[in-house]
Amino acid sequence: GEGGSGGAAAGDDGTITIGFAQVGAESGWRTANTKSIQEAAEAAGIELKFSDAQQRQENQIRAIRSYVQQRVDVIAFSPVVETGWDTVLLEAKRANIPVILTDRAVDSDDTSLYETFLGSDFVEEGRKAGEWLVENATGPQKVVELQGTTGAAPAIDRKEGFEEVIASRPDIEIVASQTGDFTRSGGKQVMEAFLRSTPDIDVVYAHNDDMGLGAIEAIKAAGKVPGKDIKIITVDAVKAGMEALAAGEINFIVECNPLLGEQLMELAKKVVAGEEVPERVVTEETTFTQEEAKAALPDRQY
Amino acid sequence: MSNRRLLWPALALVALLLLNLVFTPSFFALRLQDGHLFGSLVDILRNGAPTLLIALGMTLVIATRGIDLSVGAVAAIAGAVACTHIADGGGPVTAMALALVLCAVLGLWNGFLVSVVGIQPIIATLVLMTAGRGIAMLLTEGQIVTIDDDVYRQVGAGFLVLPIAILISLAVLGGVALATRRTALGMLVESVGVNPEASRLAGVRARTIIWTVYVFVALCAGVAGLMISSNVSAADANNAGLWIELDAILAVVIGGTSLAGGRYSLTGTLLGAVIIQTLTTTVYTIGVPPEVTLVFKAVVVIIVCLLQAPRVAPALRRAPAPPKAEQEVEEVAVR
Amino acid sequence: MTVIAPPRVPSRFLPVIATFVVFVLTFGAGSVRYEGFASGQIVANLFIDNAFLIVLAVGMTFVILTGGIDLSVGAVVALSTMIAAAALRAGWPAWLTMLAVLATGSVLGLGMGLMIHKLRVQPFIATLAGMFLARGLCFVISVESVSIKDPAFRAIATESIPLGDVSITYSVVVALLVVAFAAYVLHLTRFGRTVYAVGGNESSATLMGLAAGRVKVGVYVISGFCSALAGLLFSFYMLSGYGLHAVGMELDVIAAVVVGGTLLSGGVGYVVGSVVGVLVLGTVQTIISFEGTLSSWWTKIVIGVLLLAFIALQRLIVHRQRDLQGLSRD
Amino acid sequence: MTDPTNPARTRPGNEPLVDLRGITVEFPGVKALQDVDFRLFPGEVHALMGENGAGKSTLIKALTGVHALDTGEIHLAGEPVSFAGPAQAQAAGISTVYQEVNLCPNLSVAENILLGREPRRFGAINGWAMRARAAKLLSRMGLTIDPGSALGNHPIAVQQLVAIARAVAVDARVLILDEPTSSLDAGEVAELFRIIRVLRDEGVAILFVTHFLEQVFQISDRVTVLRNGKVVGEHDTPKLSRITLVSAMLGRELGVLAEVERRTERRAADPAPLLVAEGLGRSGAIEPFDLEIHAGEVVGLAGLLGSGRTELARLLAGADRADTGRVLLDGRPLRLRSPRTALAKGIAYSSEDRKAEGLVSDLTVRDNMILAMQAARGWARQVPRRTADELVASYLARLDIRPANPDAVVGTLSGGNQQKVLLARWLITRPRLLILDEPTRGIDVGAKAQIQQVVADLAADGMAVLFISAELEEVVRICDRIVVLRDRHKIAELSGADAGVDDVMELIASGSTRVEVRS
Ligand SMILES: Nc1ncnc2c1ncn2[C@@H]1O[C@H](COP(=O)(O)OP(=O)(O)OP(=O)(O)O)[C@@H](O)[C@H]1O
Ligand SMILES: Nc1ncnc2c1ncn2[C@@H]1O[C@H](COP(=O)(O)OP(=O)(O)OP(=O)(O)O)[C@@H](O)[C@H]1O
Ligand SMILES: [Mg+2]
Ligand SMILES: [Mg+2]
Repeated sequence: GEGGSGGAAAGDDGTITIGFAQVGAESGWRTANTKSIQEAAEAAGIELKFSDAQQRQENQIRAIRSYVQQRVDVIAFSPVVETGWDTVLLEAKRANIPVILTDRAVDSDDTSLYETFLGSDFVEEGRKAGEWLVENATGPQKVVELQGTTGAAPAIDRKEGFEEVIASRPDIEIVASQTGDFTRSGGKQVMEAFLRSTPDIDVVYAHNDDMGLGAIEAIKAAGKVPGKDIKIITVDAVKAGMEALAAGEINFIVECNPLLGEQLMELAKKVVAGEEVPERVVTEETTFTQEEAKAALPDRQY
Repeated sequence: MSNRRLLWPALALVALLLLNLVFTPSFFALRLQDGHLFGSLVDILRNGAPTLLIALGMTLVIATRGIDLSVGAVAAIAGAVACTHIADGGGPVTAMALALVLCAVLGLWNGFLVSVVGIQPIIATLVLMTAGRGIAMLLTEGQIVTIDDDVYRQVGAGFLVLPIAILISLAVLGGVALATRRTALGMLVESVGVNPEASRLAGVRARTIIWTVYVFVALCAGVAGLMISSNVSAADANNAGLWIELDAILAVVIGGTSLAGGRYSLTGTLLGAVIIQTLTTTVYTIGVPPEVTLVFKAVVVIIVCLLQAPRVAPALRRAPAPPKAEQEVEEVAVR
Repeated sequence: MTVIAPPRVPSRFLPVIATFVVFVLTFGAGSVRYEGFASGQIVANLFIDNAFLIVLAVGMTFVILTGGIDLSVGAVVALSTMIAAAALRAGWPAWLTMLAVLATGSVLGLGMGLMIHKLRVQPFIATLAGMFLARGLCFVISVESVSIKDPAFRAIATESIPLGDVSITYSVVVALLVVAFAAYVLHLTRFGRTVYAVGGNESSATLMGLAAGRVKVGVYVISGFCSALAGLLFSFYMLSGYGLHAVGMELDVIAAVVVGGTLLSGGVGYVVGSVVGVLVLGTVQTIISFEGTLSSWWTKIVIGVLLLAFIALQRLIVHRQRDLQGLSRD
Repeated sequence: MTDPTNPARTRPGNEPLVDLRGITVEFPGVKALQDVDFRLFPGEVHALMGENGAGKSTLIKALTGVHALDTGEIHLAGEPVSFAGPAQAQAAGISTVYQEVNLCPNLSVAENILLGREPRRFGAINGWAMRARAAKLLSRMGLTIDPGSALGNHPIAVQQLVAIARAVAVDARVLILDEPTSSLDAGEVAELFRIIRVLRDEGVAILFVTHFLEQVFQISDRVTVLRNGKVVGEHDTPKLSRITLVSAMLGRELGVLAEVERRTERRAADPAPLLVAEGLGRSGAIEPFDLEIHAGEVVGLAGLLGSGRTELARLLAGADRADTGRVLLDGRPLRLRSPRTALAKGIAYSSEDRKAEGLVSDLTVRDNMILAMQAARGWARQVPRRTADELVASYLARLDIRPANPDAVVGTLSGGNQQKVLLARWLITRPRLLILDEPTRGIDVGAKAQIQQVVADLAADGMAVLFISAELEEVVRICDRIVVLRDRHKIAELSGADAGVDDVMELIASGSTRVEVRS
């Protein structure tokens, strides 16, 4: 197609070429993220080279390396993991290609390797979830936690933030915690088992909407009412989650906004133009209660 | 002989169940509510139904000396087709029919690559394993398609006293058992698996048989995919049936069927699938921390395999009785 | 009594040659289609980005040649990176860390080999259990990814060796040495010939008085060692240890070995073939990143289609040649 | 069992090299060996005789550590030994060729001969020296094949010779040959015996199993006879008569020999040919040939190793596709696309390599017997269990297969009994033309007579039979017409009346002149 060959286009005709190495398409959230970036690039008249790493860091590194080879103007990527980027980022730096991180930071002592980091703060998301519970809980609470994929960064951080906040309330206790792999089936199966092994669960804290939705199915099948008998808190705010929230089956959702395409394109333009950009740009994110969801739902994009 | 081989896996299953009982005293409790049977054991069977179904098909494929890695992707495609069709306003029955027809076509494709083109099964099906997930995602455009349809929900989450998923799987098990005993399929499948050249010279239509088993496993995967997506009323192209091929193969092998083809055991596969699901449930109920889940699984799998291993099992059996007595027992068993 | 005339190309080399031809063709196609594709550095990058896969494929070739399979390799790679990262973080010297990693991999391989040989557990299960175990151990060490700050590791990772106008890394050198050594072992030592014999017919090999048992255990030790070594190369590549590294890599490796002309039933195949197999899969990746406009799902579909195209083309070439030489029986 | 006063028990001036005492080996349901005593002296050729399933191969496997002993002990040169596997037996100087060819088809001929003792230089295998050495060993066996070629591309007889070459390549104290001659022709056998004699004179102890009585008398010094897993006699060969030997093996006084040697009477064949091959051929396998086969007739194929008999048979059976010529069945052209189409038209082919191309080793005797019949009916119409049981039972009895257990796994049967199971499979399909490639390979005298009688009976009932055997006497005895092949050419056709062994031999040997005799 037209994007077949990159070339050092920036100087000549003014088009900016940006190479974006996406993690994969492992969730609805990620797909929304990809779509947002593609649409924003189109709107901003930026040529986008996109690659999907199929959730594998080595593929991402490979893609970044090929962007260096193709001499794009800006490289952007969502790191699969924090660690292990130094070598390839150094190559980009040597080739004088600026790098923008999205979604997650990298764990490197050398901050000159990238220009800026645009994305959410997963620990903060966990904290927000915890705060809502601390504020709205009366009396002792038995919480079960549906973790994301073992070892995945959002899982680790959302757990950390949540635990940090509820530590202030000794009567709120996490009685069981298990991974549901960020999937609905996982959430449902784990919740089923919890409902049998742990009596009187008060609250479910799910690391994403999908697991929360799976848990709702399990709770219903066990003859209880989700949102009433058992409160549910989730993170993400994808459409299906928002609908469940509006329907009263989820009690609280912390937003994790995938729509950072526009912000990314802005940053890319500034970086190419040599303007100063802040080291950390946090995406605008909010939280939703049931009422807020009802109000917000009609004009949600994803 | 084969029953003896299954003895140890069966005991391992009992041990796992007892372990659960220690942590959850009500583990074996079953109760009837609104005409539905509930209980942990029912949960295990229901959640294990897709794996069992796929493992049944896989048993036959493995008996022909093949393997099918694409079942997870096929399951995802089935769910994606059905859910997108329903989401677009289609009826649930046509949706399911459409999904199964497509799965049969995918099975034909795998069978074609293996039996006509002659590509090694693991690679032939790897193609669809990779591309299939892409196709499923193409259908759903990478989104999780959520639907709300009561008829569709029945497949994975409905009840006829017992969960319908269990009934379907057991019916397929019965059907396969009947089909392989009452027709010559079982014997021909084994003979193609053990010695393809001798079978060819004996006039066996090896190609047709291989083709049949790949279509059958794809259909099993399709039904399993419908169950998985129906269970959560959504199609998740990326995660539905992820790694289920490994579980299914594991179930088959724990059940005593050799990957080298030939003799197989459907009862063994049933046992294997139940063990695997029980293991998963056990991890959840006894509260194994997620970070040691895999180690726990590994240990159980190793123990089951060791118990069943041809070299160990006789040694264990022999320990209490002197070898001569053992021979006598076997002699009686043979007659 | 007739003497069989030596065929022009021994038919057992055909699959390897076919794979190589297919590789060259694809690479050519890539060069025509994408600007900047036909550079030496792209070829060098193929090796740099796939050095660990090459090492894994070598180990896997040994195993598959005996008719076995090793599903644990990806997990052992992850475990190796984890052990390396954790040990370095704990202040171990680099050499000791490397030794520990290699020893762990070999011991795991030994364990699986003994299970397979002594207890007659099927390789598929024994190594699947090994996969669970290795992956599980990663998380026991640490759930999070651990970055490697050790200067020695960093130096090895970042330093490049210039070769004219392209440059390669030390990992590539290691990988190529492993390939050379493996080829030597397979073709010029008794151990290697016994590997082929066991794959050809295990019971015959035993009746011929060969050390079939030792070889069967040995190949898993080799594969374990190679996995650990690949894990080290991977940790140079990533400079981090993580339990989710290399998920599903075992399938890539098996695919590479089989694409390289090795039969899963054992007894037929070459390490060189496996290396070409790795390069073929690497080229697919490179083409996809050069294409640059594929959505996630089209990426998967294209990988599948390219894989199929490779195999179909390879079979075609092999069949053509076989027919020309009058070797086919059917 | 053994008579201690038997003079053959003691050989003055010599200690036994191998001494088995009270050996018992049991398999589930079968006592393969019971309290067997056996002695092998240096410098002797000792024939081990017995019916199919008598326990000969088991004795050999027990001696070389393949099977564990249930009771008894083994002494080698006076020392008690116990081998954990063939490798240890080999290290102790016992070199063995087991009954079925046990080599690696994927490796080259040279490697198969020298695997485990390859010539090395600086620690690395010296491929060149290896091939040279292998070529020398092969030429000693009278084989001129390329040592670098893959073993699997050679016919079973060549593989058997390679296995023997491997066994004699080492300086062994004991050489064990389990039915080494079962698919060799007379020339190859003579070659082998020459080598055996040389080794014997060098003082090697040789244990030799065969079902050919002539060979026993030709080469052996002593004979031990096994029956149902027990030793029933140990004899010095020169003092032994054939009748004594046969009745010892069979356990009854029988006129089998007379029966075997009786030439089956001629039959009047149908005048219209059942099958006609016109210019049928396949490049690289067999030159175009013409052939007619009539119903009720037994046609033999004679020729040396590699003369193309198997190739000819495979073309007629649809196992390989012809690239020239055509086949007419009942005067109508027939396209033989696969063995399946041939079977559908009533052409059954029993291949010479029962292990690789015949039996499905993990299945039961019943399944193996009805496989072809079932395949013809398709998978949906299972042969009714009762029909299957009746058929299987009748063939178990008719061919005297032991154990007569339809549920036995066929791989555990003795070699000869496996061959009979395979024969039963084809007979069950009631073919019009039965092609038998080495059907009597590894079959004992009694059973051989039985099979020959079965063939004669079938022909009398109107079946056409194409019979291939390396044993020329057998071909001459039972065939109405003999087709002679040399170097993949059909060179002659003799009618039964004027064909004697010598006539056929002469034709085969008659180098350049190509006689074309038409019937
Ligand atoms: N692995 C086994 N499992 C069970 N039974 C066996 C096994 N091997 C041999 N047998 C049985 O042991 C008996 C002796 O068999 P063996 O092979 O020693 O006979 P043989 O004398 O060599 O016969 P043949 O002349 O046909 O080769 C047979 O009844 C056979 O079925
Ligand atoms: N002694 C030999 N030396 C070299 N090649 C041989 C020899 N014997 C057979 N071959 C090879 O065997 C093949 C043909 O064998 P084929 O099976 O047709 O022989 P056959 O007449 O059926 O012999 P038999 O069945 O007795 O082994 C050819 O490839 C030929 O080169
Ligand atoms: Mg025998
Ligand atoms: Mg032949």
